[in-house]
Amino acid sequence: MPELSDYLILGAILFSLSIAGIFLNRKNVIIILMSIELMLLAVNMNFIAFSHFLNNIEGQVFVFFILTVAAAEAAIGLAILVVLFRNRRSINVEELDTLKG
Amino acid sequence: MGIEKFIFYIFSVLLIASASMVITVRNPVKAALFLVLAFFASAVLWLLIKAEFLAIVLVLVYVGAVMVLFLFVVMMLDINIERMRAGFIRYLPLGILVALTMAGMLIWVVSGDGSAFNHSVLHGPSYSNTQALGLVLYTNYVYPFEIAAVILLVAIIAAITLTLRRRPNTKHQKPAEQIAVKRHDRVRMVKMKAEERK
Amino acid sequence: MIEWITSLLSFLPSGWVTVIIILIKIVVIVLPLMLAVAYLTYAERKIIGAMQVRLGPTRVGWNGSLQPIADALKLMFKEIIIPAKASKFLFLLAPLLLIGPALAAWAVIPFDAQMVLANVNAGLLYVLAITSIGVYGVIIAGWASNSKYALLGAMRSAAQIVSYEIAMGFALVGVLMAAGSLNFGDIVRGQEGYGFVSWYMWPLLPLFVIYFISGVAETNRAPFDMAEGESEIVAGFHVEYSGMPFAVFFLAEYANMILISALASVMFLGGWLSPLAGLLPDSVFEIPLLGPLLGSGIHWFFIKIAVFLFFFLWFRATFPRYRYDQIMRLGWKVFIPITIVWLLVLGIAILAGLPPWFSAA
Amino acid sequence: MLENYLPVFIFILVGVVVGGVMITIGFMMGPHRPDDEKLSPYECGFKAFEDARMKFDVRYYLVAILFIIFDLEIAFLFPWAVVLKEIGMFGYAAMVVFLGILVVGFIYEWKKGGLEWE
Repeated sequence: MPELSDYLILGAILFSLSIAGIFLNRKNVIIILMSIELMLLAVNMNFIAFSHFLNNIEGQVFVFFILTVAAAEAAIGLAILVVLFRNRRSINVEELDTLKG
Repeated sequence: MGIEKFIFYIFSVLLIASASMVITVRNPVKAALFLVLAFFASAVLWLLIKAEFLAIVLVLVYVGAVMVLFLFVVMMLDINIERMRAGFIRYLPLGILVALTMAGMLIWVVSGDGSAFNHSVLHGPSYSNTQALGLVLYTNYVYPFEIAAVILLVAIIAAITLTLRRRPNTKHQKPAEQIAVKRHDRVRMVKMKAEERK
Repeated sequence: MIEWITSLLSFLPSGWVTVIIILIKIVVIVLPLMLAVAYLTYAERKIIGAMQVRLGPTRVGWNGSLQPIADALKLMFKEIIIPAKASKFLFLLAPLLLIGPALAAWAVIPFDAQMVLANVNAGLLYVLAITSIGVYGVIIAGWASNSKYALLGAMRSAAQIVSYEIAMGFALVGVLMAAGSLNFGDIVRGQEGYGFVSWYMWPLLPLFVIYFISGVAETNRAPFDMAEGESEIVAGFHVEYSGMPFAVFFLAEYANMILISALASVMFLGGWLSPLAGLLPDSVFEIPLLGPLLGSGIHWFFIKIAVFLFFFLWFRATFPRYRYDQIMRLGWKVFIPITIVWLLVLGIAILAGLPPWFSAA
Repeated sequence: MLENYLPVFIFILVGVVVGGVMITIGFMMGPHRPDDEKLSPYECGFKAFEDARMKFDVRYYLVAILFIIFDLEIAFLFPWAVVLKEIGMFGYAAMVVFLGILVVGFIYEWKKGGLEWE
């Protein structure tokens, strides 16, 4: 069986990759949203690993809530994106500075 | 090496590879498809440690719904890929540096002998992960559960107010009115004398 | 049988033997399924022909009975055209994403009290998850073709599939509440008792009807074949496909029809259970020949599937095509409210222990 | 539990392989005589004058977004349905509140015309 640390290391690598993703694609909102999904996936990975190895189901309850919130976040994020694209013809982060004083 | 460990490594590699593709690939459609692959790989990994319900929910909700929306968006907004890529090379060293530091620190913290923490128990064949989850979710966690409903409600309302724009002059079918129509609403019987042929 | 194969393969490591036996079982499921798909197309042409006072295929074989084989061979020798500006890999991946789930869902379906490939605890959830992957085939096919009509058809089909999946999911929750288990075997066993009276189709009647209609809509079959509409517009998301990739789409559609029918009979009509078991005295089932025929068994499962498939064909021959706004209205404004209300009603019935379905608990 | 999922996993692979084999057969058996006209995307007799990847009615996005939310709702219903007999009236009331909150959203959507297609 894989150990707890195996899962935690996997989670750590995944989390770092998604941070790198935000750095590398800092103009593309869609990829940034995807990176956030990956980040939450890494967090969930840890929760589930702890839940299993500590034999405590509550970790999985938390993952369920994280999934819910993340899905709602993605839904609203993409809704904003669609409206944004319709109004500005672009989803480049750098062009979204209308509110800047 | 046991078969479980073997499966773990295969799908971990798949997960990390597809996650790297998500953040580096040029075409956002392909990025979305790689993200789907990443979700699949993690579903298998979760299944491996008996989180049966969540593994399938991950596929159901994320692969089946969230990524469909992502695909809708990236396919239908014809995004100028080249301009979005500007700055990729410039931020590459910084990105790698941050990621490596982060990964290094996290791995340093979590690695080590994890066997001390292994309290996992073997469940019998009648054990249902879904049932165990349900018994906790709707009793001890009933308030977070209702808050989840509120979050979803907010999401519905936000999505509608953001995207929905009524177009004037559109015509709808109203079945109730159609069914309620009586003959005398539509047909007028006219009595008239036969006309003479000219 | 299985012991014999195991002894035959004893020179291999035990892990391999398990995998080979699983593979053999899968082949035993998939091959008849493929054959059933082929002859479903034949049945469709014959039955709809009869309904429209035509003959249907008559030339190839006796009464045209080899027609599906001829069709398959024809499709094999057709050129595979990949449009010039299409994304080649995704273009060929799309049909696989449709056929894969349509076949893989069979893994958890029980054919008989013992005959199930994977006795998974979360079987119902698995089926819902795996069938929701099919929509990728549609979207990717439309997008990868780089053709306007394909893309339009894909968007329409995808939105339609997604809408009806919600109603379908709610209907499945109803089954789950009644059975209290996600395992298909347990769901069927929960319907034992007084023959057909104990089947879940009675307490879940609205959900049963909605499930089946949603299934018709999910498979993009008439009268919900708006996206395809072969007599009005071009063929929807697979307009650019030809030859074998097209055949795979076709196969997936029919395999999905059989899958929906099988699921409906497992969840609402008691799968392999005989409609008479528990109603007739036990001595009837001990009569040679007739007894096993009347008693529960795999043949009842197939009969039930055949009945549902007949409904699929009957719908196609009978109903005029829905308009797109009507399809969406039916899914969102009719089915979803009904299912939500019925789930709450069902909850009360279950907590009150309504006999004969829920009294055992 | 894992033993139960092995056949499922193999079946998924077999399903995809079956499709792959069929397409490969098609490639081996069928002729290959491409020409420009044959490879052009389907149009009603005229040349395609723009890229097919166009903008779509925002309503399609709305359907997809609402689908996510209802899918989550179904995901929450699943464990509830399994344990309904154990958690009894309390669990039932919890779900009534949950569904009640979401039905408010559904009614809002209905009244706003989010379900109308024209």
